[in-house]
Amino acid sequence: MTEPILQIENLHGWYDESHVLHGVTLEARRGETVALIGRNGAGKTSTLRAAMNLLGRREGSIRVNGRETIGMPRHKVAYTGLGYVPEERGIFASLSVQENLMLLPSIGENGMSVARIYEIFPNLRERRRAAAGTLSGGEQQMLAMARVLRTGPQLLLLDEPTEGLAPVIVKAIGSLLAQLKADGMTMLLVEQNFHFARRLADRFYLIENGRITDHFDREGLEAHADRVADVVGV
Amino acid sequence: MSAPAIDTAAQPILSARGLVKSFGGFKAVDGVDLDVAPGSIHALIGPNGAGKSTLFGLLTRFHTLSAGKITLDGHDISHTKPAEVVRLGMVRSFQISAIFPHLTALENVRVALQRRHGFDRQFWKPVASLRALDAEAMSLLEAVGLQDLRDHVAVNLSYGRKRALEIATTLALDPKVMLLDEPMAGMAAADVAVVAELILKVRKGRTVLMVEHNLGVVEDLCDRVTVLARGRVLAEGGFDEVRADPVVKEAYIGASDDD
Amino acid sequence: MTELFGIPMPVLSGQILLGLFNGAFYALLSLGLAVIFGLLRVINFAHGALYMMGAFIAFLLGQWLGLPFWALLVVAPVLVGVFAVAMEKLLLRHVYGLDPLYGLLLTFGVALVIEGMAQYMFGVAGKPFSQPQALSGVSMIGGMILPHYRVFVIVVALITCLGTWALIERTRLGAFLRAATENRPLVEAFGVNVPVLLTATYAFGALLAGFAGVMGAPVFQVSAFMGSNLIIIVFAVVVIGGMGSIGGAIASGFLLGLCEGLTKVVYPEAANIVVFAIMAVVLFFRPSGLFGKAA
Amino acid sequence: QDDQVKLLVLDDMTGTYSGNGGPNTLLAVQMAVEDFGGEVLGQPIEVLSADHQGKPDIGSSLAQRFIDEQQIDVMTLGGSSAVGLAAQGRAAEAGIVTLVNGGYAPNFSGDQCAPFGSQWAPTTRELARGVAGAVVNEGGESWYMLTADYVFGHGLSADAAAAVEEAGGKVLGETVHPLNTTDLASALLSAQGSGADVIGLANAGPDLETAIKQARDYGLSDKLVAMLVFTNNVQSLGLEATQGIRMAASSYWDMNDTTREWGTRFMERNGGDVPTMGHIAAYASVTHYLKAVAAAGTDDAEAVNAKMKELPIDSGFFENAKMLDNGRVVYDMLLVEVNSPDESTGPADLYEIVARIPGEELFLTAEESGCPLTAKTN
Amino acid sequence: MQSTDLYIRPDLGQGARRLPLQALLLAAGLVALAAAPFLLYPVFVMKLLCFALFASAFNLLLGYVGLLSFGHAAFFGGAAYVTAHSVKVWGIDPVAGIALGTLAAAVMGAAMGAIAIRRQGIYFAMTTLALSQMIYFLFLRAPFTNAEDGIQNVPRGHAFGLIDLSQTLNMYGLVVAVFLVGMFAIWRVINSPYGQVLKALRENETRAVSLGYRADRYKLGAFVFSAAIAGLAGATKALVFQIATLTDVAWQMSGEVILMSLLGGVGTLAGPSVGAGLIVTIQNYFATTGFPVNVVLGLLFILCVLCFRSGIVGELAKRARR
Ligand SMILES: Nc1ncnc2c1ncn2[C@@H]1O[C@H](COP(=O)(O)OP(=O)(O)OP(=O)(O)O)[C@@H](O)[C@H]1O
Ligand SMILES: Nc1ncnc2c1ncn2[C@@H]1O[C@H](COP(=O)(O)OP(=O)(O)OP(=O)(O)O)[C@@H](O)[C@H]1O
Ligand SMILES: CC(C)C[C@H](N)C(=O)O
Ligand SMILES: [Mg+2]
Ligand SMILES: [Mg+2]
Repeated sequence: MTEPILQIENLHGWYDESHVLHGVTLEARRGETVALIGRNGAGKTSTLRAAMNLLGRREGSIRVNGRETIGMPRHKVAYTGLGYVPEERGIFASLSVQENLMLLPSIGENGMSVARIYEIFPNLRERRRAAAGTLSGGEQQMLAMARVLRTGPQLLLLDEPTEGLAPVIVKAIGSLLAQLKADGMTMLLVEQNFHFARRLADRFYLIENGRITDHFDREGLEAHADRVADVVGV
Repeated sequence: MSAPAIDTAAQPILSARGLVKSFGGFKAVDGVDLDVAPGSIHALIGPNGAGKSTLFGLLTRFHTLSAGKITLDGHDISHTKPAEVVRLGMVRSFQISAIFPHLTALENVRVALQRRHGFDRQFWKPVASLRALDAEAMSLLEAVGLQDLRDHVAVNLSYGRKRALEIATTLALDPKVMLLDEPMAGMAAADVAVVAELILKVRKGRTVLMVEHNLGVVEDLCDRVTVLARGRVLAEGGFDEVRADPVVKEAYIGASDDD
Repeated sequence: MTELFGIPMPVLSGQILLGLFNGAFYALLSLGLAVIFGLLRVINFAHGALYMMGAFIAFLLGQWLGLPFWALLVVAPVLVGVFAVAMEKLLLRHVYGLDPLYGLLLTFGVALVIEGMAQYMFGVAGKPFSQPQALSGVSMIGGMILPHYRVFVIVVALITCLGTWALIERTRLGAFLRAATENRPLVEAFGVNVPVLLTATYAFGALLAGFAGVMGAPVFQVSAFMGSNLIIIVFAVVVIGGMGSIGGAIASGFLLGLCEGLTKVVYPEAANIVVFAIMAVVLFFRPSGLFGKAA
Repeated sequence: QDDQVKLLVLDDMTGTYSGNGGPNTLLAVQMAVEDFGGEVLGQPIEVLSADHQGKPDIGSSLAQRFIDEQQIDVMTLGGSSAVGLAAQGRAAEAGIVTLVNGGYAPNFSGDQCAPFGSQWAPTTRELARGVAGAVVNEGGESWYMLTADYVFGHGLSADAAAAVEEAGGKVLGETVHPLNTTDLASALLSAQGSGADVIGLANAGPDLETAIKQARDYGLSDKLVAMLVFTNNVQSLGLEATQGIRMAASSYWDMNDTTREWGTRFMERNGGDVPTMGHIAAYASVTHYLKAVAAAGTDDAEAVNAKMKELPIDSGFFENAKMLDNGRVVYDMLLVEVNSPDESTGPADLYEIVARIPGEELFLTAEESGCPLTAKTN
Repeated sequence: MQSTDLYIRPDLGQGARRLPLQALLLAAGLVALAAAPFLLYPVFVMKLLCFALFASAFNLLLGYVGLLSFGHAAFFGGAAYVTAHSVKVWGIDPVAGIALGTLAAAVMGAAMGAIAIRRQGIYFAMTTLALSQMIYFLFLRAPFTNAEDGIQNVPRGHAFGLIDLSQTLNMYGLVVAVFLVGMFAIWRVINSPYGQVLKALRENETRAVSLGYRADRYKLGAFVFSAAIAGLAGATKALVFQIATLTDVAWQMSGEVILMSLLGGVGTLAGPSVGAGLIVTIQNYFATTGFPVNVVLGLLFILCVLCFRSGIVGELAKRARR
């Protein structure tokens, strides 16, 4: 079995005073897609933010490609091979779409070409001179995806990538991620849209109140159907 | 659940004619006509960038019109101020949840109530006089399932809960017309159901215009659907009608498959 | 000879030149403010003090080491920059991410200290600082007096401003700055070494101020409060230009210098007020400033 | 009046005019006390000092405070007249002796004179007359004024205008500028535009220095006429920039042996700052006050003040000096010219004394002064 | 703004528990006020009270509306001028003079506010700074203020034509009365429904507007009120010191009042007064040393911003809460 590319062990996290992650432990192996599902406020976003060292305070261990990133300066973390698509897009409003795309430093060689990106997201080409802030919610989401793909990450951290997207785009992104997966990209996927997640993910972690309460793979899905149901309601 | 019959013939409570909004050269909304029947739940769907939010912005006067005319309940509001529009009974929620970060959940809702009940400019009374509003505020919080978080500072609520709180606040104004921009975005399916319930519960005596990408929700809730694309109205009608429309399929829903 | 507002043409054009000259300082300083504010979200109240510092360092180095003006024009600003680096690392650093008003207050405090110390050590009497020989001349053009030094300042300031503008609006580095301006942690998380960026930016802004200080020294006295009076006007300039915009800072800098100059001709009593009056009017009709994107 | 003399030096220690008064005034006063033997009426003389920073409000409240809390007997006043007048007001109420060394507005011994006040500094009137008339006679007939916007500036400008017209010249225009202006170039341009022969500087301290520097940038130096330049201004501007300036002064350290002896000690102790006429006046006035106390045998203001008027002022710092009933100290004024660098024999050799103007010709009499206490009663 | 605003969040539901404590402090304060003139230099205490009120007025705006005004000197000094002039030149009753000054400040506040209110945060700060600087120059040039000299030797006169204010104790009584009235007004406004709306506006203006609030009107109201109280303080000071000068309208004064609030604790009721007390004392001390007091004030500024942002009272309140 392939070595884990991301190992989170007993991770605790705080927003100034409030303690929101209470010992999260999960791992993602090279080439697999792992879904992190849970209710609102369960700690999904916080977990990803912690992985990017964007959380106020962290304890425990986060290893990427075997390198400990806790205590690593924030601007170094990405170079361990992480590509982050934040919740609520986090695109740079005042920069043009083009600038947003070109902004992030490359962190790996297998980055996607701009041409290819515009191929996948025609809207973006159309509005590439526009200030990204003026993009529609969906367009912004696409941009957020596109720009990390350009940097050539080994591991994608996706926080609700389909949120607020039209079905047609959701499908587009679905197949895009499938494609990436086929190309061997590793992904940690936070999703509310379980239908979407189930198609891509090899393994599932259930998170509740900042703890991983359950963990199973595709086959396990049926068995855990009820647990899933009461977490994300299906 | 089947919606009560709406008589679309009745004079629309909200109606727009030839709305245009251009940003620089780019026409985000390009000649949209829209009629919303009183008491109906009206869905506005369409691909991303179709102009839905912008249209909302126009209707609530947050954007200035490039061209066109809007009438709300008989009044021409093409040029009235946002605050005025609200006072005329049309309230919007935002796509990115809009709350008062450092007020508690309760206070968030109460602020809305204050204006409605004229508790907004008494600088001589003690703040305690606002207790009068707590009961109503609590019932609104319960409605969105936040009753246990009444004293939590809003900023610490997770994204999903922030949205729920925002809806509660919007409801507090007891608006005639509610404009909801993707109220379910970022909500776990469980919560989606709750909010859907909620919307059905509060629809009585109200008109709802909502942007929603979750077709399931649209199907369950909405009496009428307008499909927007590239700033124009692509199709309009009942859900099934619209869903069947090949143009809409192509532009929005995409090749249908399982589930 | 020709007249306008009953002022002989050469005098009038002389006044216009003066307006541009003052405008050059407004532009340089408001530019520095804009750059710093852009990234650090700090209104650098110490800007006037740094300007004064540039002048004083130049003055002292001139006294002690007898360095020529041209050397001072380089060395003094750099030293101010170095000071700024220390200031950023020791003080400003700690207010990032807080309400931007803290930055204003912190730098206000720093300004008080710097100017207070300067006053304590050198008194308030202006210190003489002579012009570079090469530029001390005057030429007459159609009866209009053109002091070479002032023309030189206008030109140099213009070049500096345009250079900076290009750097920020047209380069990738600039894109980093603007992005970090919006969401610093995120840019950092994407692998950009923001802390260094911040320090560099502040130092650069300060350097501009110091540079302006040295250029101002030969004309205005070198004195403890030479900056504190200037800075408020510059604030107004920045507000008029629109905080966000680099170009705005530059353009309105020169523009307002001009307006002020003309007022001095037409109605001198109003000269100190005109900039603020303009600001009031602008704010009333365009709250986000002439060149500012609506906030 | 406990017969223990407490003296307050209330001056502009850090503000605009700290250069011509300020710390060096304190030094001058201390020297006066030391030279007097450090004690009078058998008790040590206590010297206090306070900085009014050139702000009337601070000055007046400091004066009040020292009167209430320290029971001072006398205060020396320097720096902006605006402050001096406010403080003298307080002193007058409390019956405290004031020695005005650095206030040049006529009001001190004029409409706002105090019962126990004495003004040792010349007023704008003498300063203006000392120069303006002469300049006009040398052909500088049409004038343009650069005026600092406050009592002193306006006073000086008005007095100069009067003198100019008396001598047959005329004033073509005036630009009024706020105190502490860094840019006077445009004012100078307007002056030049007016076509006047002479640009009269009705300002002092920093403003004066700015004007002189910037006039040079525009090649207008030779049009300037300054009426109040202090030695510290000359030192900071340098002889190169100031050579040839003529002005009236009440005294100069290189005037006679007494002043030379004292001036040398003074400069030894402050590292070479040439004393201004304000510093000299501070030394002379305090000395005179102490003599009066000794002679009166009490520090009671009334008695001392009487003695001050009675005793001759022969310290040698002013020539033919005497004190009028309105507190005005009258003496012969010097007309001095700033040395050129090669005329100057040393860093402290700033002026050449070119003429002496008898006091009677220049100063107003107590009756003319408009001082309510001495106004003509018939 | 983030969770790092310049004010302390009201702690929920604990108000009740802290009430007795507050009542105690209040009582102590009143006793101190009564005793002060006999223990300290009365003029000093009066100055202190004027600045305490001034700082509190400023703090109302910063701490509870989230608007940092860098131009409050305009109101403080403006009112001082008006009062001084009307009492000295027109010879009206001192109390009427104070009222007139306060009114003038309110009017200036309305004018200045109408412009400044249109911007927020940092922009607002700079706008007010610039506008107040304009007012400064206006006063500098206005004939009745006689520039550098200021309006000197203002007679204190008789309050209501009866009470002779040249008697220090009477004057003191008047100042205390003014102080208490002002403080109460502020306290009431803060803890009112209106105050609650102001909080909401500070938190998220767009949302407030979308709820039907005409944001600018509420903010302007607060601004004018704050200006008026600042004026009240300035007007009273002019009588105490019998002089009104440029110092009171200069922007450094605006800076000082900010420091006072910051030092004592922004967004706390007592904080500004404590801060004012400290600053005034420091100034009082340095006035007689050669050292520029600004250096000290500057260091204090830096210290406050870096080390104890919630100010003295703020920190104590935190401790008490723990
Ligand atoms: N900025 C913040 N400050 C303090 N607490 C926060 C902050 N953001 C989130 N929290 C808290 O941390 C917990 C986890 O939040 P998180 O955003 O990780 O949940 P989530 O699983 O992403 O929810 P959602 O699906 O709604 O995005 C929640 O209880 C939330 O209240
Ligand atoms: N302020 C603006 N300036 C310029 N263009 C804008 C602005 N706001 C929106 N647009 C453009 O108008 C189009 C419609 O935007 P809008 O937000 O209305 O789309 P939408 O229908 O809400 O999409 P989504 O469902 O993704 O939210 C988009 O292409 C967007 O780029
Ligand atoms: C101190 C001197 C410059 C004169 C001072 N300005 C005054 O008003 O008297
Ligand atoms: Mg989340
Ligand atoms: Mg939208």
